Amino acid sequence: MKYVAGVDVGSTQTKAIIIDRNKTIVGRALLDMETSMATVAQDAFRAALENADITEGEVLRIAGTGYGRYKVTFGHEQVTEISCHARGAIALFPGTRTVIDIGGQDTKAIRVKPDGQVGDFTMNDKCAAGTGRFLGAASYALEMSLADLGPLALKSQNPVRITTTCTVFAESEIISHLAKGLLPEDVLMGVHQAITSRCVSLARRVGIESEVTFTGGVSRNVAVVKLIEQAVGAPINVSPDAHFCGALGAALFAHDRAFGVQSEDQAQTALAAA
Amino acid sequence: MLTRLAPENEAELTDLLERCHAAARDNSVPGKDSLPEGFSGTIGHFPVYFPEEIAHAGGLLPVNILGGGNKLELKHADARMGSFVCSICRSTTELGLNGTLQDLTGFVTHPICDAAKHLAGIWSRNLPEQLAQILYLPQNVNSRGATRYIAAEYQRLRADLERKVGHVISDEALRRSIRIYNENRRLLRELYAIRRDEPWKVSCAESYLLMRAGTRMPREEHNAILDQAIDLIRHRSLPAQDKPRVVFLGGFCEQPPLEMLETIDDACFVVDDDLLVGLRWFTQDVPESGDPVWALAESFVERSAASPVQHDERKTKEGYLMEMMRSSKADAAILTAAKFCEPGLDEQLAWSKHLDQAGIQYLVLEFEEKMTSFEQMAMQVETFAESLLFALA
Amino acid sequence: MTTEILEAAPAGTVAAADFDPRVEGQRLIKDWYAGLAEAPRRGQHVANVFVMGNAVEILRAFDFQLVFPEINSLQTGVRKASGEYIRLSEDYGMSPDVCSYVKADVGLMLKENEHPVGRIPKAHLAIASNMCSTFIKWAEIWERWLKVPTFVLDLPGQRATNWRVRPGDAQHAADSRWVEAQFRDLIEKCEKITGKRFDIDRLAEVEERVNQMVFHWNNVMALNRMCPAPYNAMLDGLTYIGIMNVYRGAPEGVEFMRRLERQLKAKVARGEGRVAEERFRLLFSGTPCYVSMRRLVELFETWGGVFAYSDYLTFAAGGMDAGELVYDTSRPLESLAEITALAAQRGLSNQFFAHERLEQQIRDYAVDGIVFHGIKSCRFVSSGMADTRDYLNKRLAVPSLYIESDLIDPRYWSDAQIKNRVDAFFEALNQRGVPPPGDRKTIAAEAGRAA
Amino acid sequence: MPHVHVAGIDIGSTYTKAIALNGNREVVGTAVRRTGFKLAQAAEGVFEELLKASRLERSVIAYVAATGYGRYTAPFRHTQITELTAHAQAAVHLFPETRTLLDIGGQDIKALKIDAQGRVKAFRLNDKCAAGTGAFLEKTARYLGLTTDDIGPYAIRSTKPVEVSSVCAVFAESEVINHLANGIPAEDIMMGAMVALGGRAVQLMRRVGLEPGYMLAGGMTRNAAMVNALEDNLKSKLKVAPDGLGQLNGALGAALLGLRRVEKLIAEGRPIPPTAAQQGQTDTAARRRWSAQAVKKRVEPCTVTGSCPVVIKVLPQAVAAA
Ligand SMILES: Nc1ncnc2c1ncn2[C@@H]1O[C@H](COP(=O)(O)OP(=O)(O)O)[C@@H](O)[C@H]1O
Ligand SMILES: Nc1ncnc2c1ncn2[C@@H]1O[C@H](COP(=O)(O)OP(=O)(O)O)[C@@H](O)[C@H]1O
Ligand code: SF4
Ligand code: SF4
Ligand code: SF4
Repeated sequence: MKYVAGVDVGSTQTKAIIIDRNKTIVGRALLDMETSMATVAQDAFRAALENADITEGEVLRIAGTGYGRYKVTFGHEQVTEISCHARGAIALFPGTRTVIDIGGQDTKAIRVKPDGQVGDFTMNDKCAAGTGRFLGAASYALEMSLADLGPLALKSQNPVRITTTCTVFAESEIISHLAKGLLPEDVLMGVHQAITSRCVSLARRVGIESEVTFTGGVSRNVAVVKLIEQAVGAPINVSPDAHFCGALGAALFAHDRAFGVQSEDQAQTALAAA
Repeated sequence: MLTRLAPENEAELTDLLERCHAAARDNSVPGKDSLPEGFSGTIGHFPVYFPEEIAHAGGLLPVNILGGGNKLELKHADARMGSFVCSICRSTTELGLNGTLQDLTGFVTHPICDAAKHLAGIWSRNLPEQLAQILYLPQNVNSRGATRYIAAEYQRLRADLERKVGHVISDEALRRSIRIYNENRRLLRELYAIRRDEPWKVSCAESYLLMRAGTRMPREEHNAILDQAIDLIRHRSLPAQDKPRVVFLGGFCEQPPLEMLETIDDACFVVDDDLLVGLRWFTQDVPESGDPVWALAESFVERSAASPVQHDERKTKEGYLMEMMRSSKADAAILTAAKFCEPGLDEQLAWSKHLDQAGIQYLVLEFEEKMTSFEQMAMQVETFAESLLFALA
Repeated sequence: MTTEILEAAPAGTVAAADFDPRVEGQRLIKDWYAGLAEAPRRGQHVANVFVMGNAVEILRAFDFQLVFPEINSLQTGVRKASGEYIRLSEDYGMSPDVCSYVKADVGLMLKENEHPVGRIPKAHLAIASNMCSTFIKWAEIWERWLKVPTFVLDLPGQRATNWRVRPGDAQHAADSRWVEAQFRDLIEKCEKITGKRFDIDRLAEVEERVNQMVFHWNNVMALNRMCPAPYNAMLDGLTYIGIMNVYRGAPEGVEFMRRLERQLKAKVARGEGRVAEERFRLLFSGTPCYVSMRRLVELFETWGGVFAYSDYLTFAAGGMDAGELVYDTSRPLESLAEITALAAQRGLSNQFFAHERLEQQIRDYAVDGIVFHGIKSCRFVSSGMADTRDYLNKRLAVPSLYIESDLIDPRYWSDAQIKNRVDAFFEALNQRGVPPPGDRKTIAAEAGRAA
Repeated sequence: MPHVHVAGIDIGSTYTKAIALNGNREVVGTAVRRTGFKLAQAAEGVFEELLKASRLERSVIAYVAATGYGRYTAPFRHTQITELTAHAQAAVHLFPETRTLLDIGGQDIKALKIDAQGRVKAFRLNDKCAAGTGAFLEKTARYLGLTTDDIGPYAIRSTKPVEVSSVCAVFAESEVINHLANGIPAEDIMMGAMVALGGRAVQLMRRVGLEPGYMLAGGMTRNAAMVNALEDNLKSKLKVAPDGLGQLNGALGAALLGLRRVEKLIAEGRPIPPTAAQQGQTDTAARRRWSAQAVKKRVEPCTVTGSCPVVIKVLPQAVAAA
């Protein structure tokens, strides 16, 4: 069996995914950003090989994406994360019309046309306000793990309003609210609301159309998912593989090159079978 | 007529202010069934100046659209305007898109700056059912043809409004409106005289609320409120505190949050300002006889206040700032500008350079209508007051 | 007279090497700056004017040496010196949020008029129109600081959507009267400053040259409707528009445009395009980022994308391009007022028709995509852009890209981010595929013929 | 009046500092601690530490002046002043020729122009963006695995500072990673971050006007490399208070002003006023705050009905999928 791989070198985490000819995911890997971008891409790819239990020689093509896509020196092609997230999202949810991706440093909204092409997209600019890092700051200030933030926030009855726009200052605003004796869950919910409102307003720039698929690391946060649903007024799609969506999209582009273009319907059945 | 109540009645003043505050907080405009007696619709207009008399005479309630304040969350406007546009333009767009201003009959801007000018086009693209217009008040009032040109522009507006309401706006009606507005301007001058002479009796925030109420109600009603409030304020017995006297400039278009005015009130006496300067645009009465449109046009050229968005060779930036400081006997100035407000920021620099030369102390602040945190600002204002008084020892 | 030069020029084919518009354009700009530095020595009067909505014709009739502060500022950007000028002005106290052209100019004043291309003379008169409100604030700085007498030219724009001012209607007549009244004031002011009498025949002469120049300019723009496009509207076009502005009403300008048109015609006849393989025709909306324009165009051209048109080419000349704007030299002043009033309304003076204009241009130039370039510090061009884009997105099937940077402030250019967006844009364009080249040629040719 | 003691407490966003002076304006003790979550607690804690360090009884301290971002939170204060006024006072006390003062703290930079009496003539604060603050350095350091105390000694080894051009503290982090990936030594990156920060700080100083007589105050004085970077950029020497007093500058200024007040009160034979806590902290509520009542509903709904007017199409399968 021959395989293809996608490696998404993000600003905070590096994701690698391996799929087979039927577009079934056979291996995944997720690594925190280490100091060297070049080796983290390698390491993630190796880890994914291990996870899939295959050898490097069996992988026909590798596509790099993400902020550090040019650091995937062993890759055969580089595709921007915008195209990859769109591609991955459609593969996971064929009805996708809007993709929202919140990563560590950037937030993107992509409008997908009914035929699966990227219609329009926007990204945050020059300021990291409202990105995953905002949550990182919260977890640091509250001394909690990222995974616990969402569930705790959902307990909030009376969210406070976080007004700081700066990711770095958010930390001290959180602290000052806590110092006033406000409940951690209320403060946290405020943080989540701040992120959500910023990313939804970004998404409105491209025009939100249902279905909405949420990808990127922050999609693992239940509170953000819930808040986006409220803002959009409809349920949104979140796959357990949402964090790998960019890598998956890259792998699918590699697949096109390696095996020729197939219809996405076929791909979908293959994925569903996985 | 109103019966005058006991002057020492602070509670009554509080009630009045409460009413004004409620009006100021309300971003929506009255719909068809809640219009005040005698009005058949509303005309929204953007700061700074608009000849409200013309709309008023036609039975259209003039409403000054002053942005959304710091409680409004922008959900749609950010998608329509870049991040580098001032807050009032963005929040006004939001109010249009989210339906708060759907009951407006028309919306008129004036090309005070490029952002405001373009707002009209954005408005008409998104709210095609409203009468969206730009009133081209000239930037060159020093040219001989200016009065004639303004009069023609006003006639055009008058005709457009006549078409909208379905009846003519008579000269008589216009003159009546001018009289009411003259009275309003007189009362506001009186309020400012108290600020100047006995600043401890009325704070800048209170005066602002009283004034702002007029942007959402018929001037007849506003006149009654002002009349009563001024009387009550005169008889207030509050002690004079030891605070520096300052003028506050830069609030001519985007509205500083109330919290900001209160923060300044805490540390200083604001003896004059350019808040809502459009309501006080004429420094003297508009002639109540003769051709009313000409009277308004001529007053614009000959009897108007100054602002950063008006170029007039006769009124230099430093000239009107110094005149304001002189007439209010101010010790210092607080020079503000809204973030991303090109005219305001440019004027602020000119003012501050002049005050440097004149050796007068000033404080530079930048604000946004949507700001919610005032700690840093309080620190700056306190420092400023401390440095002026140096009364710590 | 210029018309004679035109007619006397030999007909026939033009070799590519005959005339290099880029080299020639650069030479003309250099000459012009050399002329500026010389002005005080020649005892010439100097006037500062903006490129949109000015009264260049009147000033030329008075023999003013023209200074275009906007062009000075953009030249600091082109020469990669803008950062220093901007920093100087910010140190002086200017806010980071104001127009960077103004800041570069304040920097220039702080450096005692020492510009990378030479010394800029002090003006005896400044004309600021209200086309961009910042012009007035900018002129006020000279007024205060250098005591330059300032004339504000008020040009009313379109009043509302449902009603477009047309030549000869009542509103246009009223506006023209107002503009004319101001011109008469201006003439008086010029007479006082220069000590010369106004000569109406000189004005007619200048207008005649402008007519010629605009005629060729319209043809030059129309030639880019051809597929492949003979020039890149956002790189080559910038040189052309520079000449359009600086040499408006001067014989050199007419000559440049005439030769440019002939040369581009020949290029079209040979089927030569700006890039080897033109894959995507694009429209650029907004002002260029002068510090990195070459880089930006490179990013597009590596994907085979060429800017066939840019609305900058229209509004940067103050709307002077529209075909029917021909001065009637038998009534020079009236006609000048009429056309100035009309041009002001064409040149993006407000947003009422921005989307209609773009729709038309998309059709005319058969473009595959639009690139909107939002400028951080220029609200004149940028504040309605996002909404226009939103409006067009909902109605047309033309993909668009929105990028943000600045005119000349290098701090706002982030290469990695822009590249990311441009790449993603082309990935999407590639995905949707391009119409076969044959089809595109006919579409473009038809549109071209209409011109 | 050598028996009189006063204290100045500077409750900053990052560190809380305290200083005790005797009647001869001599420092008898200092204390510094992280501010952390609770401002009032930090103030109380630092005061305890101060008493311990200066071996004084609480009752001996006649007057406490609070300053800094949390100046209103210390219940035992007799008065509060802003940190700008305090810094300016201390600056002319330490170096009478100081005219331009720079304070780089954890969350902001302040540039002040002061006169010979220590009066603030003009000042500028940086934008509400972390890119120009001590936090920027701490973030960078955190990424390089350094502690705050290491920053200075580490960076001073740098020979070729690398350019850090990001305007954002967060994006600067990825720039740091990038540089590391390209094999650039950590000290050059750290120094690069300082050069970037120094540039912003000097720009702020220029905006109040560069009048010679420069001084640096705030936590950044503990960072020798940063002082070098600033001096390079300014092309001039910067005065820095000796013995780690730089970070205590604000507290010192507050204490000096407090002492001045006490002297005046004693000279006039007036009693020392009660502390804020004793007064019940209700001194500022003389006038009604109109803005306060509107805060009840924090976020107003989009429309009058509370629904979103921009309707999106909900396709049937979207609901099914969920
Ligand atoms: N278990 C988790 N729960 C919630 N959020 C998470 C979790 N893991 C990661 N994240 C968030 O995801 C972000 C990283 O997302 P990612 O898409 O990998 O970004 P990038 O591509 O920029 O590296 C982190 O900043 C973090 O906030
Ligand atoms: N030992 C140290 N070495 C280097 N830098 C330090 C040291 N201690 C503090 N700092 C710097 O000083 C900053 C805090 O300064 P400070 O003036 O106390 O801030 P604030 O008054 O805002 O709390 C920190 O962000 C840190 O960058
Ligand atoms: S605040 Fe300034 S920029 Fe904004 S609309 Fe008003 S004048 Fe224009
Ligand atoms: S704001 Fe824009 S149009 Fe106006 S002067 Fe500046 S760059 Fe030119
Ligand atoms: S505000 Fe904060 S997140 Fe935004 S650019 Fe500045 S440092 Fe970065």
